Amino acid sequence: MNRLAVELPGLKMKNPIMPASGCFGMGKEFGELYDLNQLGALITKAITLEPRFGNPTPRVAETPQGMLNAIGLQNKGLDTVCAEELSYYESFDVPLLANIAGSTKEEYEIVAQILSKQSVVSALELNISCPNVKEGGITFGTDSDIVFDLVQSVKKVSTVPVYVKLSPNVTDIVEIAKAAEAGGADGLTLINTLLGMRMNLKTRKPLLANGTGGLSGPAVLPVALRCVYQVAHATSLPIIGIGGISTVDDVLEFLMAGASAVQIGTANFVDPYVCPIIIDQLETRMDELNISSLEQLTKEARS
Amino acid sequence: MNRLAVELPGLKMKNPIMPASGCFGMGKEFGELYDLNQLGALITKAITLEPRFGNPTPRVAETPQGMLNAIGLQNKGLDTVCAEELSYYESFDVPLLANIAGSTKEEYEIVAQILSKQSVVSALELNISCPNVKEGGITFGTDSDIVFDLVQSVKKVSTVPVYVKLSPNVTDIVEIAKAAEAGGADGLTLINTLLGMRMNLKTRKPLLANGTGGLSGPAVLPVALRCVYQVAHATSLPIIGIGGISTVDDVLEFLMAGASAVQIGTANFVDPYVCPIIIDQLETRMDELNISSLEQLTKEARS
Amino acid sequence: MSLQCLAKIIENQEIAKDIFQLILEGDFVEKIEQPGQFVHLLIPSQKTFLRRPFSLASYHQDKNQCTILYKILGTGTKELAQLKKGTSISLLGPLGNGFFVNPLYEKVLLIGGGIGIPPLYELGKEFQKKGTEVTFLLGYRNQEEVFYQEEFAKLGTVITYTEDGSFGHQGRIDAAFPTLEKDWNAVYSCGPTPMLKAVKENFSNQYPTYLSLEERMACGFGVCYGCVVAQTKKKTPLKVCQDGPVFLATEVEL
Amino acid sequence: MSLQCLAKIIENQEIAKDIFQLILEGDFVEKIEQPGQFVHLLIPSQKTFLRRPFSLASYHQDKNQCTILYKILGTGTKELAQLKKGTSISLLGPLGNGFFVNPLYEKVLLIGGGIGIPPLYELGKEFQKKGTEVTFLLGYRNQEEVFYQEEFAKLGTVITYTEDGSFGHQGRIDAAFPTLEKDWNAVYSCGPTPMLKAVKENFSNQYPTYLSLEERMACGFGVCYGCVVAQTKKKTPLKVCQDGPVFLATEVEL
Ligand SMILES: Cc1cc2nc3c(=O)[nH]c(=O)nc-3n(C[C@H](O)[C@H](O)[C@H](O)COP(=O)(O)OP(=O)(O)OC[C@H]3O[C@@H](n4cnc5c(N)ncnc54)[C@H](O)[C@@H]3O)c2cc1C
Ligand SMILES: Cc1cc2nc3c(=O)[nH]c(=O)nc-3n(C[C@H](O)[C@H](O)[C@H](O)COP(=O)(O)OP(=O)(O)OC[C@H]3O[C@@H](n4cnc5c(N)ncnc54)[C@H](O)[C@@H]3O)c2cc1C
Ligand SMILES: Cc1cc2nc3c(=O)[nH]c(=O)nc-3n(C[C@H](O)[C@H](O)[C@H](O)COP(=O)(O)O)c2cc1C
Ligand SMILES: Cc1cc2nc3c(=O)[nH]c(=O)nc-3n(C[C@H](O)[C@H](O)[C@H](O)COP(=O)(O)O)c2cc1C
Ligand code: FES
Ligand code: FES
Repeated sequence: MNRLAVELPGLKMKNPIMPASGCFGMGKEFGELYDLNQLGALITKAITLEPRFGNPTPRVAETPQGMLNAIGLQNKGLDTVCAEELSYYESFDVPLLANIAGSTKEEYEIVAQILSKQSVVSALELNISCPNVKEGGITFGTDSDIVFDLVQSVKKVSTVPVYVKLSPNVTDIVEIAKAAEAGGADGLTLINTLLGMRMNLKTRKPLLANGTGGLSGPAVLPVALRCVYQVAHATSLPIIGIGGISTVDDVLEFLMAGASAVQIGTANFVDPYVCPIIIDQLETRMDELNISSLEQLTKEARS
Repeated sequence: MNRLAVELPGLKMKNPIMPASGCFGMGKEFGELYDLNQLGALITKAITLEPRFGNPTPRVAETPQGMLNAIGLQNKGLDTVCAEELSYYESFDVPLLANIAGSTKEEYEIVAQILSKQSVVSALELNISCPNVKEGGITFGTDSDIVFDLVQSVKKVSTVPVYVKLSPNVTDIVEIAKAAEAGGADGLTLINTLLGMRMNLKTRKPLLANGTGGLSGPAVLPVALRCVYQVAHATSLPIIGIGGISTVDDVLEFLMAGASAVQIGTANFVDPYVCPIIIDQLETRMDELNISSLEQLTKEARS
Repeated sequence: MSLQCLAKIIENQEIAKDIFQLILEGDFVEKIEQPGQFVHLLIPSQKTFLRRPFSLASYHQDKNQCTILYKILGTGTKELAQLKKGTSISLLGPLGNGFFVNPLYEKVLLIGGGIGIPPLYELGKEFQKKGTEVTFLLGYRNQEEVFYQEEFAKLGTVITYTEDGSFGHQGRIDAAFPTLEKDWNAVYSCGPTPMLKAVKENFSNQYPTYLSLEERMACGFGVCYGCVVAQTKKKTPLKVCQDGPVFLATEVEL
Repeated sequence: MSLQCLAKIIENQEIAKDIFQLILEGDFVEKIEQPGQFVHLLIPSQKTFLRRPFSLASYHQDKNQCTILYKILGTGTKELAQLKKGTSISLLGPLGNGFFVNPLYEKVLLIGGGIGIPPLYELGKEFQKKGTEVTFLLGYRNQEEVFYQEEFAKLGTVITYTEDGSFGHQGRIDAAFPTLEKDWNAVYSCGPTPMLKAVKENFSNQYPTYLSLEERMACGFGVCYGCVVAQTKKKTPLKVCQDGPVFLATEVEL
């Protein structure tokens, strides 16, 4: 028996570690650094219907144990991604989560419909929580009626399981999670970035060209854990935990809070090998903490 | 002319630095370390009508560049505070902000009424954003109708200016800020702590006895700056900025985002002398950045 | 004089499994008043943020030096163990109220468990100076973690227990309670809370019993209200860092 | 071979006001292919989080060493300047696509401003090895910040400007443009964006003109999309860290 294996809708993972969308490009750069077959699952950068340039630079800024980004969903658009980028993932024997975004419900529907037909795509992750675009993005993710409606619509046209990625920038994340559950979501990913800002001391204006940006990295870990814990105790959907993970202990904290698997984002920028390193350390740490299996750990946390 | 001086309703400050409520006890311990007359203003720990024991321990936990606390408003109650603690502040020639909390509107009103009559109290700070108490606290601060009503009621009975301290744990902080403004607030303090959690790897349960706690320290600085900036551009109330400040540059970032003064909390636990050190460094740093006066800096930021 | 200073690391060495002896030098040593006081160290690492509290195991005011014994338990202590001799570390202290060394006492019992043992060393030294007869009852997990046996032996009678029996008597410390003499002037204890509870239960209605408590701390000097303990029959909690860490057992609820 | 390694600090010394020469040793040096590539350093400090990018000013593949010249501008560079010789630092690299040293070129112009000057040093060395005639046009803020004058003088003609005239000619670099010869095979430049704009405007329709760009970076190897620049007449942006940092001036919009 594989003590590290976890199974989520559409994602049969040999371990609970996958990269986070937007922090792993379209996989190729990491594929040159290590064998991606080591990972529990793979993920795409957000895909939108049309190509997007994204925001002007500066797009990134440093913060204490964290960073801000305002990339603004730069991507080549659905057609080019399908034609040029998805085939890369076929060489790996690992499930693939396709992260999708849009400015309108119709856009989400089209992208979901087409991507879910691609044989390499195991499941979709609806990004309704991007704080860096003027239309759609986070505004979809902060109103429970819109979330319910959007998830229901996307579910109708999708042939693979649908995960909904939630924003922590809300008064009550449980309410939003329940709306996604009611809409038919197969799982939840939480959290996306917190809305933040830095000022440029010389210009006295916001440092990012976009003004605000999304905060990620270790700084947000306690907020992410709280969101996972709250939602794990209020819904029965499987949860992919994310936010600030950079060590094997962080991973275990998320599973103890109720997550079934985790994503690692910003930590890849500090150490590109962080995912395989953590995977490598998992079993030893489980032994030290008397954890028999990870699926069992999540089950206990949610019982 | 004093380039550091700032004037806010009820608070004529020789510099913009004051400690944050709950991170400065009732002043005495710091008074033994340095002359409190150096500070721009003083502040009390939250005062409630009845004495409060607070939450069980562990009440604090460490996070990356931050900490969680779930003190739960421990204090001796209005009567004892007035009888035993307020007189200490009389020995200083510095304005005093009294931080008050309650479980019901009536409690806020009584505490506000009595405290605003104490000659040593220059202004009140309504804590409607404490995430660590079951009743009142944050639930008051996340609904704009309740905020409006509460502020209006407290204003009616207060004879000194009233600052409202807002929670960042909301979907739209501008909406809450506007409600406080409409209710008659004289100023805003933002932010209180973000709701967070840590797990105990050994017990597999939340580390804090209270489960969740409030996140503070450098980790939250970008969120706090964003809140200040958003509110500064949407209301005309003076803002006391707070959240993660630990250096002189952090202070200037808050003023550039639109704050008129700042509070320093968690940083006092790492370096108890942080406030006088920053005050000492302000003028040199202003020269380096060609800042003529701090009031001017805020004015530019909000114009 | 400032409560905060840079203390110089004179020695930082492993003396038993995961247990280190750290010798620090600085003017703060002058200000130490009692055994049982502690210092709050800022460990210079990207992985930690708050200070960490450690009891004084001994001090030499003529040399401006003090000794701390610590166990690697988590991130901060792991990073502390990396620090090299000669480097300096930010120290807040001395903090708290320690053990009162009553010169009238003739015979005292000092009970320590695990990494709660260190402050009893200086306490034993102070009592020895006063001519008091000292008995140490010390409990360790196992032989590998045993430390300072010789040092304690110089100060009085030492009775040692290990949980697995690999050194001294086998068992938890409370197994010894019925076997002890009964003529103590006072009992002093530091260690894990279950042990302190047993000590309180067994001794506090016969002898003045002093306990040194541990709580997770942020500030360490009484301003954050993080480290409280309930007072017997009173509503306001006490602060471990400022009112303690040493309390009369009958004064606090464990 | 891993893209990440520990590089040993052989030297870390101030060579002009706030400008440091850092010599690093490690196997990564073998993998360097072109002048203009950069490395991404993880500065071990509580005050920084992300890595910091620095161009290679020169490298000696026989010695496994390379040199970086950096200026103290903010928190990270201030902390970097504290690091002692003998310590190691986590390095990602070599990264990016640098300057192509065309062996057919007979005469090239290298224009550098401020802390953009360093990569032109190795570029000049490579051209010298090919027998190409090199002219350096270098701009500094003032005499205090002037560095590497002697080193550059060994490689070719050096024309120097300072903004305040305290060294060499007085003025900004573009003041020199009308006075220069006109028979370059190519022009290479690195420095602040306003300078690069002037270089592009003045030279790019006469000569192949290569610019090394700077952008705030997170990952440094093409996965975060943080460091983009717009492509001329194309919709998809280019990544400075992966597609550059060196671009043909006509290819990018500044
Ligand atoms: C008054 C006092 C005196 C102490 N004296 C000693 C001593 O002499 N020798 C020694 O080895 N230890 C002593 N301790 C315990 C020591 O402070 C902790 O072991 C240490 O803080 C653990 O830090 P860490 O980073 O390794 O652990 P982590 O678990 O990584 O620390 C995370 C956080 O939890 C806190 N924490 C974790 N365990 C404890 C604990 N048991 N008590 C208090 N806070 C804790 C840390 O301070 C930190 O804020 C004392 C504690 C107190 C309160
Ligand atoms: C490809 C490339 C090559 C470079 N080569 C050199 C070199 O050889 N010598 C040298 O001195 N500098 C070089 N720089 C600039 C150098 O990276 C910055 O000066 C440095 O990162 C500033 O860090 P700091 O912590 O001191 O400043 P801070 O302002 O405290 O840094 C905060 C954040 O802003 C980023 N940042 C700040 N200024 C810049 C800048 N000008 N460019 C990019 N990011 C910035 C930092 O990386 C960091 O993420 C290069 C930059 C790039 C992109
Ligand atoms: C540079 C960058 C780009 C991101 N792009 C996306 C994206 O395209 N889609 C998405 O759902 N989340 C995106 N995110 C959010 C991350 O997936 C993740 O939710 C967040 O960074 C928190 O995790 P971390 O702290 O491990 O980075 C991005 C984050 C960063 C830092
Ligand atoms: C231990 C602790 C106790 C606090 N108690 C109070 C309080 O009584 N009233 C209040 O309004 N805020 C309280 N706060 C919140 C702080 O005043 C402040 O809003 C928050 O910590 C963010 O600022 P910082 O990052 O500078 O600490 C407390 C914070 C901490 C860490
Ligand atoms: S640790 Fe802050 S009051 Fe004791
Ligand atoms: S810095 Fe990440 S893509 Fe260039």
